[in-house]
Amino acid sequence: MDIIIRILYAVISILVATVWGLTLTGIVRKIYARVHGRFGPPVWQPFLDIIQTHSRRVAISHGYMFFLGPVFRFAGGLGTYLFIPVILGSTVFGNFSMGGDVLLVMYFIFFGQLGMALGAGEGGHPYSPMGIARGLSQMSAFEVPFSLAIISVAIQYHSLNITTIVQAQQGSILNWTLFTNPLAVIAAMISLLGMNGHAPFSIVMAPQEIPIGPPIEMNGSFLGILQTNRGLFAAAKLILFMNLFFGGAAHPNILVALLIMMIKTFFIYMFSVFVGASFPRFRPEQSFRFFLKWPTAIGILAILYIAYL
Amino acid sequence: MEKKDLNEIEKEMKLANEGLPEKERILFSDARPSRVEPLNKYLEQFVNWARARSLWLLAFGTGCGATELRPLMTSRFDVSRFGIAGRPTPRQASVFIIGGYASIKTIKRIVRSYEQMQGPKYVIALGSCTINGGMYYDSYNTINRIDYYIPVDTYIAGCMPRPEALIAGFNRLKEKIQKGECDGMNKYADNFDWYKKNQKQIIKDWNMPDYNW
Amino acid sequence: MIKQVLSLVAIVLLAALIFAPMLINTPLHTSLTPLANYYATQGADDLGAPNLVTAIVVTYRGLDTLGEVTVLFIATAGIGFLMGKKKKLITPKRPASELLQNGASFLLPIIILFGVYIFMHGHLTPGGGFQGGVVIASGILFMMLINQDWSHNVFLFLESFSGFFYVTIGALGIVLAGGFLDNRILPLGTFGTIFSAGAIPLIYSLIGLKVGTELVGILHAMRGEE
Amino acid sequence: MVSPIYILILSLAIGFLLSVIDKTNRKFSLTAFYGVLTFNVLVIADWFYRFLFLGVPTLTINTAGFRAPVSINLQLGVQESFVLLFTNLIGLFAAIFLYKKFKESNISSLTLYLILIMGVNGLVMTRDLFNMYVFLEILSISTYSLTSFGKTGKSLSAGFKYMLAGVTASTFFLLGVVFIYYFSGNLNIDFIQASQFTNYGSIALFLLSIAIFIELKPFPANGWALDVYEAVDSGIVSVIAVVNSAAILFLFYKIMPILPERFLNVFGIAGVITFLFSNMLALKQKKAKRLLGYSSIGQVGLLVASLVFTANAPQHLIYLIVGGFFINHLISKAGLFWLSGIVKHENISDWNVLRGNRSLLILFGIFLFALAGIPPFAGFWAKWELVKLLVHSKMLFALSAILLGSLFEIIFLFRWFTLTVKSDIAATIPRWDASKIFSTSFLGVIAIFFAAMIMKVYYGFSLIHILPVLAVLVIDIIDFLPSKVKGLLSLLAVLAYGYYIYPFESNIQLFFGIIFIVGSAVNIISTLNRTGKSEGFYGFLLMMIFSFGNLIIATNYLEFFLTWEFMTISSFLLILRGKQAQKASLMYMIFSTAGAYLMMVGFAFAPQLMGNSPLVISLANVQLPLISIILLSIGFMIKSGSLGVHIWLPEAHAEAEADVSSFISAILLKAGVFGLLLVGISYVKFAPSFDIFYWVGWIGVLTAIVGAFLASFQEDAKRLLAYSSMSQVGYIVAAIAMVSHLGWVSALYLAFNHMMFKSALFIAVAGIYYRTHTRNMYEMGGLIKKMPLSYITVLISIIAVSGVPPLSGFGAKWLIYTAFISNGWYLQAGVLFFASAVSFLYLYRIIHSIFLGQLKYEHQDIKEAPVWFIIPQYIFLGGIMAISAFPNLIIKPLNKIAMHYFGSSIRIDGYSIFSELGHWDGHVVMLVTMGAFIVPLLILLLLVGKTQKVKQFNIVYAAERPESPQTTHVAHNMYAHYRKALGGWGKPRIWNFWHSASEWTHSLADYFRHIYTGNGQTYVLHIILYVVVIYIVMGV
Amino acid sequence: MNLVMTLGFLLVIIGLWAMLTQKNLIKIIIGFSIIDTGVHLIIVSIGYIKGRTAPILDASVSVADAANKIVDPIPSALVLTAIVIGLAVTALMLTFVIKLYQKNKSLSIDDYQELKW
Repeated sequence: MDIIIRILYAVISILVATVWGLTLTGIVRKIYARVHGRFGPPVWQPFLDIIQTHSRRVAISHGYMFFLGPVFRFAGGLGTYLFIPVILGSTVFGNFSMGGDVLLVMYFIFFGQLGMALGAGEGGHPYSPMGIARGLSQMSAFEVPFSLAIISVAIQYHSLNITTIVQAQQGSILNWTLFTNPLAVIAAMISLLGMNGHAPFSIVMAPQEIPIGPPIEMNGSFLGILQTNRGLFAAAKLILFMNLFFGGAAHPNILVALLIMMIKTFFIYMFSVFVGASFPRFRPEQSFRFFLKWPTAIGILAILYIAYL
Repeated sequence: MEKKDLNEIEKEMKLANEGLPEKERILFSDARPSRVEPLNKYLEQFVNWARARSLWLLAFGTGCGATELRPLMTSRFDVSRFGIAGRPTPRQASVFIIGGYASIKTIKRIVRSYEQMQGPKYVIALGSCTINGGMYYDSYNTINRIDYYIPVDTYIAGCMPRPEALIAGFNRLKEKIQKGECDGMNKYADNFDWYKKNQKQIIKDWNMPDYNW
Repeated sequence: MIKQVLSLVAIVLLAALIFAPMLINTPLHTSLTPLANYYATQGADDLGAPNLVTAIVVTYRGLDTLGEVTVLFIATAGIGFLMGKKKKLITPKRPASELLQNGASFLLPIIILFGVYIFMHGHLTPGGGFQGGVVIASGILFMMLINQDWSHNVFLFLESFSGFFYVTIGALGIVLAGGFLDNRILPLGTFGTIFSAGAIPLIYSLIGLKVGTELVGILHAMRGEE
Repeated sequence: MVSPIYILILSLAIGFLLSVIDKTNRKFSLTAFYGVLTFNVLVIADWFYRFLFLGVPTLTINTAGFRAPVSINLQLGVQESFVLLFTNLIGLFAAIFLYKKFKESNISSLTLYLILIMGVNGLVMTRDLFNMYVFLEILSISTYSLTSFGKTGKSLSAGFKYMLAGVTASTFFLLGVVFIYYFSGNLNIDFIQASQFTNYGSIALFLLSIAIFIELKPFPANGWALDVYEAVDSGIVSVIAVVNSAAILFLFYKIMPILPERFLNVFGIAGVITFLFSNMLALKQKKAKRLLGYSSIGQVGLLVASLVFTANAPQHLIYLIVGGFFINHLISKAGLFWLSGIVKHENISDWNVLRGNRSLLILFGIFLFALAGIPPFAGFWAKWELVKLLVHSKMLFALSAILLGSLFEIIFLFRWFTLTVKSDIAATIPRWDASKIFSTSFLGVIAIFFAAMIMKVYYGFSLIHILPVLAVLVIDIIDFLPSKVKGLLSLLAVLAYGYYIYPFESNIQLFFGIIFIVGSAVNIISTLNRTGKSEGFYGFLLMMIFSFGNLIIATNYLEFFLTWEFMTISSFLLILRGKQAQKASLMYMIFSTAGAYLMMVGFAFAPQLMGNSPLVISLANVQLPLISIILLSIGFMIKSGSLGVHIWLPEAHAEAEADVSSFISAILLKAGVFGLLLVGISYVKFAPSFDIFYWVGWIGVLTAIVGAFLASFQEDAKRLLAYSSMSQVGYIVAAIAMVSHLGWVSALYLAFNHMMFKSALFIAVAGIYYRTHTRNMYEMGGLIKKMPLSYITVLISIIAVSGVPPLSGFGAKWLIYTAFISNGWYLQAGVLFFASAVSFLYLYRIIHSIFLGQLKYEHQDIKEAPVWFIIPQYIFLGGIMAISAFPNLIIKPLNKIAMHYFGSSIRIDGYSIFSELGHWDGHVVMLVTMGAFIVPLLILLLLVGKTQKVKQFNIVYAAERPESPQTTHVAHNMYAHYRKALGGWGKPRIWNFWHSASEWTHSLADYFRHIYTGNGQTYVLHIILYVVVIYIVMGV
Repeated sequence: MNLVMTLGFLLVIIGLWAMLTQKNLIKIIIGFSIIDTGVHLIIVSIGYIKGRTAPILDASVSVADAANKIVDPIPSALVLTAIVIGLAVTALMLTFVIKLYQKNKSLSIDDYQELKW
């Protein structure tokens, strides 16, 4: 019984996150359009797109790994999300955070990447491995400042447990990691740019070079699943950042807490959107080098600052 | 007896792919496109509604035909407000715009791209050259009518048609989609042999499978 | 050039650092060493040979002498081995002069006789097997000069058997006397006479024969070949 | 009981008569000749037996019926008889070796040879200095003459140089003798004391000793000897190198008591220098006999040094060290020179003709290994004890020179070996000569006999430690069986062995026992795919596996080190079996040996162990000194392929046979880990003030990141996996270096995990290689359709490597990061994060390039890998899945093991594991992941509609079609952009470093060897200068 | 310091110089011969005691008086052996030179350097 309720809660939680994630995507597109001086598509356009892709009559499959790739990807997103407590103290949005700590979440992010890479790889299209090679390389690069920031945070709160970390940030806005450990946050936020894959780090999808990269062969429902995951995964990442650096979302009223979550994630996302809207794309090696230089240095400083000062 | 029949039927369902060298035949699928019936009525209406509001473009522009497509994306006309967005790959696109004359060389690419799109798929023939040959009607190396080779849903006439005309054309397409009238995919499958015959008449160096999945 | 300089340096250093101190720090002995003293006082009684050097050479340090003979022997063998078997000896363009021929024929017996004398009296007077052997060999050299062919086999047999008997006599020392090469297998006889000092005259004669034939062997081996 | 004086008498008598006897018939002279030589051996053997076993007192033989010093006396004791026994034996067998030549050549050669042997006997026995001179001259002159045995122009000029040098030396000798007489009034060394010499009088001793020393061919005054070795007939040169040298060496030994200590020390150091430089100069040598010449000279230098350095050691150690080196030199050098006579090719690369005869090849191996000091041959034990001795007497400079020299020796010997075994046969195979082979084989038997004697009698090793060698012998006997039978027998043998050693005294042994024995057993299954006979394979495989096992039950340093060396040599031979493995195996051997030497010194510094329990237990109570920790750590890290010394690793892994690589990577590397853990066990209680393990930890994490990057840039699947192993072992090393509870739990966890997934990966790649015959990944592609089972293996394995939940890899990652952060190694943790992110690059690369993408034309009809490859893969997969779903299966035991040394830092509650920082519940993760996987799958199945399966070329290709699979498959240089991004950091600096180190060493060797100008006069100059220099150094 | 020994050492040095600098093989051997002679002189000089006579017991040297009248007989015995050995070596060296000359038609030591390094 307990399990069924847990699953039910998880479903609710996932739905909320997915919807919010997709809506955020829609909002972002709208903002981009406004920056360009256009109207832009409606905010619900991502939902329409998902329905449209799912309603294709024929789907092309290159093999069972191609078939499973999107599933892996989505499972990665789901898993990542499910191990993050969304709202402090909430049973519904607590998810399965007893399964592990931030390390688990970090590695679950890889799960989807790897699955997608395999699925796309079986497509046999040359652009897929190119995109994946870029993506994995970039990931290895932005993972450095991010992990340094996480280590710094772990030192700071002497915990890797997300709930504990969120709890430690309660009380005042000044307790947020943003203010107590700004260097780590800076490093992490820069690596968030890479994670989100907006310009200048949009080398994976890079429409003009390797048209949308890995999922070039993806079509129909496969694409639909991937699109759904984009929403969920974006939400998961943002919630993770919110929890680690921006005090999490905690309020006795669950709706208020959700609202806090939405506002915070919105602004975190906006950061990468603003950067993305104002910069052109890096070349791959520029991107890797960038992450391995300044953000890494900041991350090291963050550790040194927290550990030894 | 029965078994043999089944085998024969299966063989008929396969494409011969005679244009390909022997060793390449195993690299291409030899399945024949088949008719896929729509979903039940209400479900189909719902998805058609969504399809109409989420048109993913695959633009095929030769000559001057595509020049008027660009402004569509800009802030002045901004087709994205209609849910229209470009897609870089035919796999994901649902609308195929063929702008400009189709030469004997490009018809091969047009056919291939069209066949690589996943149904339901819609075709817009843009400009006179595409529709009836236009000023190149008597050229030795252009084709006059695109709809001999692939099924076309909407024609946007003009030389060149203005963006406004294009938007009107899109609206027309949306209406047709919503009404469930755009069934080019099944039309192509039903008349596959006829289309193929026409295509092969034009394309002499046929080095691809009969149907490009 | 650099080699010359280095050679000079090496020799100067060697002379200055090693030879000079040795030269300066080894004044002449003023008395015999204990060992020499033993030989001087006991040698005559022990072995009955007036020539103490011979006593030392043949008996006290007989192993050295045997080795020395062996050295000469293997030198001969080595030279023979190196030069290889003679196919045909070279014939001089012109025969030896009459003076040489006659002189050689005349001197040969005398020289050999002299040689025999030297090694027979090795235990009494200066000289001995080696000296005698060399004298004999020089006689044979004369013969070679006048191109008088003797069968080399004679020398070969002589050499082999003299060596063999030398060793055998030495070995008899183990059985009959105190040890290997002990000369006292024969009675010591009267001090100072020719048949005295045990086996020393015998051994020295064998050495003389052996040395002589060995040197002849060397000469033979080095003769020109056609 | 024949007096040894009869050796001299008989030899001389027959020698004198030989030419006469020959006039009758050559047969008689030959009979007499061999009769005398045999007589010598028998007499000496009889005496040797008496001295050794009946305790007969030393025999003194007076000549001329007087006692010394009046007359010359000879002495035969146990040492003399030992030396003489072997010199006479070698003399006899060299004569047998030369039988054919003796039958045909001038009778003088027989005489000369006989007298030469007589001279050796006299030289060894005599106690009189002048008599020594005489015998030395007999020896020299007969040798000079015999150098021209081959009668080539070269041998003549070499002989002449030899003579020039010889007469120079004997002039000094003579001067020395007479001046000694001047000062001491005596010529008998028993009556001469060092005290009789005034300050200047010691010049006399100097002259005597330097003359003998020059006869021993010290560097650099030894050019003449090299020329002789090169030019002279192999049978004779073996006598020169072995018999002559032995006699002269003994001469040196005899005069040692009268030499002042400062002389001896200088001679010892000169010996060491000779050893070092001879071996170094030999590096550039291509001519076999000259190479052996360099080696001989070096060995004699080592012998002199060990004679000097062991002067104050206990008697039995002197016997072992000097005797060991002596025997070793004797047998191996004679054997190799004889082989050179059999092979008849000058260049070492032409020695591959030996492959035409299996037993000769084995002999060659025995001699080379013996020479290189590989166990179980005598040189190994001698070296071990010498190192211990030198360490205890604090002669570190000499020690390092000796070890460096030995390393050079290993390099050229094993280069030779690998060239012989591997290079293509170009030269024609000579006809084998029975008498030559007989002699040579005899030496091989002696070498083995001595090895057995030392192991069994001197050290008293139990059977289990000899088992690795026995395995080789047994498999060699049944080598005619088909390989499948041998494989099954081996599998049974390994299991039986595991059962035999099973009751371990500690859990950590059990843990490594599982890795070593069970891992090996499963890996053996993959070798069952071999067809034919696989001659020699299973012997060395068993040797390696038994060595693994013996490592964990070793109870003292020597057992451990012996086993370690067995492991090294067997793995070297296994690697060498690969088709192109010549360079790779050589590199492996060089690095391993360097590591082994460091370990040897490290063990020598370590305090003695008490009790009889395994090292794992007893080391816990031993305080290792810092130097010991450093050296041992480096030694073990070389074996585990740590950064800086890793360059052997990818080569060895890549070039080894497909089914060997998995052993090397999955299990052999763990031996290094095990070793490091041993050091760590002592470190726990007795951490030195300087925290060396902190830096080991840094090296570990840097290894992890560099390994990961290097792996990402490989085209060769096996090299990629090799670098991946390097990277993974870097994690393990770093975790061990933490010396904390969690660190060790994670290290062991990772070690176990790595054993399983790397075995599975290597075996999978082996299967693929078996089918595709290529290791280049870009030549594969799309194999998922053809080899789905292998694909699943690789997929699961790479997930396990990458640390993606829910598989076991994540457990390792979680443990290791938690350990690092709670241990305060923050930056190291950051580097590890980076490494683990980079690992995705190569993991994706291997799975994509091989299995995904475009299938090539030539692989269209390929089949799944053979079942023998599939079985072990799935056994390992089962293991991975088991510990993934139930991490407690492994975490709990490991926790217990680590708690043996530290307090526990984790709490296990049901399936949850809590550390002070965070928590992880493998079970929940597994369930959630399953759920998260199944739900989208169902959704997809529901929504996907009609799915059309298409083929590999049905891709959108910018409205074109792909040209060919080769051009469509993106695999070559996949991470070019990353390489570009790394810029200067991507340069192979370490490779360049070692490469230039090698180049420099060779260039230096080449530079130095130019002192041997070939001019006899210059050689004399060298000698004079050497005398002067030594004189100045000694400060006489 | 005595004259004979000085002479002996001088000869050794001269011979050595010849051995080290002369290119002609024969001359090198002559150099060796000179060294050898020098060494013999040194040996003899070691046994010499001023004012004494040869170690032969005859009318002038009685057995009882021998210890005070004769020079040291041992070096004399040694030098005998040394001379013979020197002779043997010289002969052998000359033979090598003959063979070398037969093979290469050269007497310069610089022409026999094909073995090196």
